[in-house]
Amino acid sequence: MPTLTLIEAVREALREEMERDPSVFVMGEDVGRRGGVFLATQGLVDEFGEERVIDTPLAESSIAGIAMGAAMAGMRPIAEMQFADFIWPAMNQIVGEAARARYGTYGGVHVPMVVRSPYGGHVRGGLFHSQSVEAYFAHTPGLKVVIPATPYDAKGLLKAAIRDDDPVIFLEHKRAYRSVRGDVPDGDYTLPIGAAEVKREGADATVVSYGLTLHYTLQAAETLAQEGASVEVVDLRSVRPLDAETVLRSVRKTNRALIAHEDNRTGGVGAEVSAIIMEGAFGHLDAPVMRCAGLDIPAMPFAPTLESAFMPTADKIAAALRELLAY
Amino acid sequence: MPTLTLIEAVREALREEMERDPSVFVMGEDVGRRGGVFLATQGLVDEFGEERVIDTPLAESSIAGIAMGAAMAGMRPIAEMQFADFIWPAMNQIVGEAARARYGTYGGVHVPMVVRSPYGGHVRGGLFHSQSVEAYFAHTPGLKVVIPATPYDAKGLLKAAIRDDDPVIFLEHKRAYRSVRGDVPDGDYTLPIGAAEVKREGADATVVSYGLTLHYTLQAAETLAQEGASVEVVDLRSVRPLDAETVLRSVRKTNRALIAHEDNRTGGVGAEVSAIIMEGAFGHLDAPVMRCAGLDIPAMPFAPTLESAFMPTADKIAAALRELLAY
Amino acid sequence: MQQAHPAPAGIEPLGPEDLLDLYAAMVRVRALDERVWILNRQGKAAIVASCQGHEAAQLGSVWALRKHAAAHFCFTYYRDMGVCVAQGLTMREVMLGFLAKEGEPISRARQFPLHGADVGRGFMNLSNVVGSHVPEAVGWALAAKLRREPTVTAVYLGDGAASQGDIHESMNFASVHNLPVLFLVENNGYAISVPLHKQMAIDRVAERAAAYGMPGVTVDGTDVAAAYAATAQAVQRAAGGGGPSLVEFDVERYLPHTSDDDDSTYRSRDEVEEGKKRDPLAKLQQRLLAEGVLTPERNDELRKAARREVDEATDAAEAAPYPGAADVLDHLYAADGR
Amino acid sequence: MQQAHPAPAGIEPLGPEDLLDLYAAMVRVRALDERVWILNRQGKAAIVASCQGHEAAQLGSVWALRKHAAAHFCFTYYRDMGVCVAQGLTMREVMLGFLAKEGEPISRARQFPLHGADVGRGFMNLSNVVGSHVPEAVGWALAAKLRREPTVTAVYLGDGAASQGDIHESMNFASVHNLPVLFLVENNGYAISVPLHKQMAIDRVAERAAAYGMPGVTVDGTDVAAAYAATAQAVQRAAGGGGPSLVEFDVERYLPHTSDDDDSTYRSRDEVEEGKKRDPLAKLQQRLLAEGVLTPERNDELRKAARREVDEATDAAEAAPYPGAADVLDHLYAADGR
Ligand SMILES: Cc1ncc(C[n+]2csc(CCOP(=O)(O)OP(=O)(O)O)c2C)c(N)n1
Ligand SMILES: Cc1ncc(C[n+]2csc(CCOP(=O)(O)OP(=O)(O)O)c2C)c(N)n1
Ligand SMILES: [Mg+2]
Ligand SMILES: [Mg+2]
Repeated sequence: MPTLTLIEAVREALREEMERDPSVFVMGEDVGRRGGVFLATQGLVDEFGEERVIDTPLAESSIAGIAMGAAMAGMRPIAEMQFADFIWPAMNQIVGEAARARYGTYGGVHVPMVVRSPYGGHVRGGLFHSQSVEAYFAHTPGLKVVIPATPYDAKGLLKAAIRDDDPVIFLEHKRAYRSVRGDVPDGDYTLPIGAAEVKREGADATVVSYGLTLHYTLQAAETLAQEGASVEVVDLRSVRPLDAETVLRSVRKTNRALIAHEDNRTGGVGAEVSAIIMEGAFGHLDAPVMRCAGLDIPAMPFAPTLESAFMPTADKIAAALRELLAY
Repeated sequence: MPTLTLIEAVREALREEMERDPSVFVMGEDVGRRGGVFLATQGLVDEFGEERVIDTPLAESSIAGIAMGAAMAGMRPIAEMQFADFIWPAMNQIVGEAARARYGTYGGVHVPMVVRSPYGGHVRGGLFHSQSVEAYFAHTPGLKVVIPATPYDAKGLLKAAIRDDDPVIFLEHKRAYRSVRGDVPDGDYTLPIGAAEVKREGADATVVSYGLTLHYTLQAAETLAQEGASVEVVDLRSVRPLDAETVLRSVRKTNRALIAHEDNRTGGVGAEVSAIIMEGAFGHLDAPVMRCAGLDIPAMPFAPTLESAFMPTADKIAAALRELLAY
Repeated sequence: MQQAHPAPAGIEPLGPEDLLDLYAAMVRVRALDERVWILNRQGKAAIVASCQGHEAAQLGSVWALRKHAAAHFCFTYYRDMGVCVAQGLTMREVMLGFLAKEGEPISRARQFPLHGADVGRGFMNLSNVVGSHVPEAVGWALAAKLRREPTVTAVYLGDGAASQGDIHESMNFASVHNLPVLFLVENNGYAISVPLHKQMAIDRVAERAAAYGMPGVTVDGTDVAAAYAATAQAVQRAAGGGGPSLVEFDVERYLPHTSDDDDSTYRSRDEVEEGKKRDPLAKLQQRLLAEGVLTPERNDELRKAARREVDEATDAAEAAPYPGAADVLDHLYAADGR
Repeated sequence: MQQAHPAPAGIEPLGPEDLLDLYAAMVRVRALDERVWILNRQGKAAIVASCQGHEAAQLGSVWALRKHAAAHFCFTYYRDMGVCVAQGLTMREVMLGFLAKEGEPISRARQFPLHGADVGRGFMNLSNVVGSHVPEAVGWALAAKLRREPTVTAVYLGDGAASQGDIHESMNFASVHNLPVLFLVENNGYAISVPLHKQMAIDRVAERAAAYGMPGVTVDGTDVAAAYAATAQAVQRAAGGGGPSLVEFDVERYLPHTSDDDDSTYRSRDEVEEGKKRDPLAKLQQRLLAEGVLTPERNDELRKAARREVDEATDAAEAAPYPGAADVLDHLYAADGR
C-alpha cells in the first residue's frame, strides 16, 4: 500500500471524486494555478479546467454562500477556506444558512457542500494562522464536522464528506499535513462520518482526542506504557456527529478518561465529551474526567516560546495522564 | 423602589450612562427615531442627538467593526444587533478582531465596546428571530458574555458592561423584555461581571441556569417545593467569565446538579458547566449532572406547537429535577 | 393603444391580454395581502410584511422572466408575496403559512410565512437574515452555467439589503463569471425606519452596478409595464450569455415595515399619503379602464372572485390544525428524512 | 526643476529636500526589506511579506498625511513596512518582530512581524484577516469626528482586500457620515496568485468610489511624487470636512506574495521582469541624480548608512532572547494587565 502524507491523501480524494462525479467542483482563493497555498489542489486545474477549479475573489462569505447556492442546485462544491482563521466572515452563510436549509424547508432543499479548511498550529502561524475552530461548528445542528488525524482517515472521510448530502466542515491540521504519513490504499473507499475509532487499545485509562493532538496522545500513551500504564486512545474523527457510544464503551472499560485537544479549553469539544461521559458512564468513573487543552487565550502567539506554551504537547498529555491515573 | 420591566431597565441604564459619560454612544439599525424595534433606545435620540444615537445602514459586520474602531480610539460604543440571529455577519469583527485586540497588542489597544442583542425565543419568532447564541461567544477568550435574567441585574450589569474596558456581548431575552418585572433602584449602581448569584436557596439539588430559563427554573423549583424537595437555583448572569466558585459551592452542598438553558444542548454552556462540576465536585456528586436544554435543531420553529416542543419549559425542568432527585 | 412607457429596444411591449392577466394577479395578491394584515390584527397571524405598493415590480418582473427565459428561478425575500403567488403558490397555501398550520408546503410551518423553498415552482426564501440569499442566488446561477442549463436566476432584495457586504461580494463574483443572474432591487426608500439618505450617499442603488461593470437601471416600480420592460431587457441579456444586470424598482412602502412596526414615529402622514398616490394597482386599473382593456363589470368580477378565493383560503387555513410536534426533529440531516 | 507629474490644484509639489528625505527613507526601507527576506531564507525569520515595489506609494502617502493633516493615524496591512517605518518604527524594532524576540514593541512577539499597535506613533495592524481593519479604521475616523479631533485616518489595503464585503460596508458608512478617512489601495494586480481579472470585472478599484459618492483616483504608485500629490489632495479634502476619498496606487509586486509563496506557477518571468522596471527606488534615484538633487557620493553614503543600520538592527535582534512564557496569559482582559 502506498504511504502518503495527510495532504497527499486529501489531494487524492479530491482528484478521485472530481473524476468520479462531474458535479464535484472546487472553489476558493488560489486553488487554481497555485494549487492552494498548501498545494491541496495542486494539479486539479490542469486536469479539470478552470470551470471546475475556480479561483475566487478574496471574500469568504460569498465563497461559502455561492457554494451553498450551487449545492442546492445539485452541484457538489468543495469550498476552501484558505486558513480556518478566515472562516469567520463566512459564519453567517455556514451557521445561519447552510446548516438550516434542509430543516427550514422540511427537506425541500439540501446542501451537499464541503467546506475544507486547514486549521491548527505549531507551525509559527501566530494568532491568525493557527486557530482551532471546531467547537463553534460542533455546536451547530445541521452541520457535520470532520477532523481526520491520519492520511487513511483523511481520504476515506473526505470522500464520504463529498458524497454526503449535508454540509460538512472538513478540518485538516496544518502541522499534520506533511508530518503525518501513513498507508493509504489506491482507489476508492469511504469511511462513515460519525464513527470514532479506537486507535490504541488499553485498560487503565481512556484518552479521547482527534486531529494533530491524537498523535501527541499516542506518543503520551507510549510513554505511559513504558511507565507500566495501559492507555486506550479514542479518535473521534468527527466532532459532530460525535460518537458517544464508542467513547462510553471505552470509559466503561477503563473507568478513567482524559480529553485532549488543541482548541481552547473553555467551551471546547472536551466540555461536551466530559458532559457525555458524566451522563453515560457516571457509575463507572474512578476519577473525574480531565481535560488537557490549548490555553484560554485567543489562539497561538507567534514567538516559538509562546507557541509551545500554548500547545497541549505529548509531555503535557502524559503529565495529565499521570494525574488521572494517580487519582 | 420602582418596578420596571427588563427592557425598561435596559433603557434606563443606557440613558444614565449616556448622561454620565459623553464618550458613550449607541449605533445600530433603527436605534434612532424608531428607538429600536423593541424600543430599548426609545427617546435617546431626542435627548442625545443623532451624533450619539446613530441609525446605521443594514450591515452588521461594519456595525461591529466601526464600533470596535471607535472604541479603540477612546469612545464607548454600544452596538445593537437587532436580533441575535443577525450577529453572524459580524462574527469576524467580534471573535476574530475585538476579542483579540488587547491580547494581540500586549495591551497596546483595547476595545471598551458593548454589543447588545435581543436573543431567545418563545415569541413566535421562528427559525431566525429566536436564537440563543451565547455558547459561540462564551468559547471565545477575550470576550465577556453577560445574560441578565432580572431588571435589577440588567441595569447593574449593563452599566458595568459599558464601563468595562473589554468587549462585552450583552444578551437580553426577548420574551423576558416585557414579561419579567422587578424592583430597580433609581440612579446609579453596577454589578460585577463574572459573579453568579444564588437566586433561591435549597438543599437537595442545584439548578444552574440564566436568562429567561432562570425564571422557568424558579417556577420548577416552586413546583418541586410543593412536592417536598428543596432546590437551589444559581443564576450565572455571565457565561464568560463563568463563576465556577459559586456553582461548585452550591453543588458541594446539594450533591446534585441540573443545568437548564434554552440554547441547543450539544456544546452549549451546559456542557462546560457539567465539565466544571466534574472537575471541581466529582467527589460530592450523588448523581450525574444532567442537562435540560433546547432541542438539537437549528433554533426554534414558527408554529406554536413546534416552538413549545423546542423550549425547556418549567414542566420539563421539573421533570428533569424529579429524575435527578430519584437517581 | 397608448404606450406610456416605451419598452427598451428589442422588448415587445405587453399586450392587452398580458396586462389584464397582470391586473388580475395584482388584484388577487392585494386582496390576500389585505386579509393577512387583518388576520394579524385579529391575533391570528403572528407576523405580516405587506407587499402593498410593490406589486407591479414583483409581478411585472416575473412576467418578464416567464416570457424571456427558457427557465427561471426566483430567490425572494419576505416582502415578495407577489412573486411567490406568481410562481404558483396558492392562496390557501399562503394562508396556511400565515396561520402556521399543518400542510403549509414550503417549510411545514417551521418558518415565517412565505419562507421555505419550492424548487418545483421555482422559488425559495430560506432565511430572514437580510441579504444572505444573494450569494446563494449567485451560486444557483453558477450551477446553471456549469451545467449548461438555460435558467435565469432572479434575486429580489430591498434597498436596505444593498448595504450588506454579501451583496458587494455577490455582484462582484457574478460579473467576474458573467453569470445569468438578475439583481432586482425593490427600493422603497426605507430599511424599517432608516431612510435612504442614512443608508447611502448616492441617490440610487443602480449607481452601484458600474462598480461591477454590469448594467444598472432604475425604473418606476409602480408601473407594471416599466417594471416588465426593464426586467425583460435584463433577462434577455442574461439568457443570451450577456451576464448579470441590476434593475432597481422605485416603489412605495406605505404601510409600516411589518405588522410589528409602528411607523408613526419616523414617517409623516403626509409622506405616507403621497406614497399611496403611486399605488400600482390603482394606477393599472385606471390605465386599463381608460384604455378600454378593462370594463367596470369585468373589474368587479375580478375583485369579487379574488375576495371569494381569499375567504375560502382563510376558512381552510383556520380550520386546519397546527402541525403536530412528532416530526420536530425530522429533516435535520438526510438520514432524518421521513 | 522638471515636474514629471504636476500636482493637483492646490497641492504644492514636493521640493528637493522632501524628495531627498523620501529617497533616504526608501533606501532604508529597501535595505531592511531585502535583509529580512535573506533572514527568512536562512531560517531565522518565519515569514516575510515584502514591500518592494510599493515603497513610493507607502512613503509618499505618509508624507502627504504629515504635511496636510494636523494629526493622522494609519491602519496598515502586512505589506506596509514602509508605512510603519515612516511612522517611526525603528529598524531594530522591526527586526525584533521578524525574529520574534523579546522587546518587540507592538505585539511583544505575539503576532506576525509588523502586526500589533503603536498608538503613540500612530499606526496599528491588528490582524491577518484581510480587509477586517477597514471598518475599524472607519470607526477610528468616526471617533475623531465625534470628538472634534482633527485626525485624518488612512487605511491601507490591497486589491484583494477590496473584494471583501467589509470594504463595501465601510466605504458606504464613511461616505454617509462624511468621515475624514482615506482608503488607500495598493493595487499590485494580484491577491496571492489570483490576478485582477479574476478578482473584478472592472479595470480599477477606484471605479468603485462613485458607488459611494466619493472621489476615486488611480495614480502611478511607483512614482513618489504622484503618490504624494494624490494623497495630499485627499488629505486636504478630509481635513477640510469634505469626507472620505479613495486613492488607488498602481504598483508592482515583483517578489512572491510572501516568503512562503512560489510565484513561478502563476506568473511568467517576463511579467516579473517587466514589473521590476517600475522599481520606485530606481526611478526616484534616477530622477534625483538627473536633476542634480542627489549626487553619486551622497547616494553611496545613504546606502551605506542604511546597510549599517540594518546590520546593527539584525545583530541586536539576533542577540535578543525569545520572550519568556511567564506572561503568556497577560493582557487578555484589563484585569490581566501587568
Ligand atoms: C442581517 C439582518 N439584519 C437585520 C434584520 C432586521 N430587519 C429585517 S427587515 C429590515 C429592513 C430591510 O429593509 P429593505 O432591505 O429595504 O427591505 P424592505 O423591508 O424595505 O422591503 C431589517 C433591518 C434582518 N432581518 N437581517
Ligand atoms: C480573510 C482572509 N482571507 C484570506 C487570507 C489569506 N491571504 C493573505 S494575503 C492574501 C491576498 C491579499 O491580496 P491583496 O489584498 O491584493 O494584498 P497584496 O498581498 O497583494 O498586497 C490572501 C488571500 C487572509 N489573510 N485573510
Ligand atoms: Mg426598503
Ligand atoms: Mg494585491
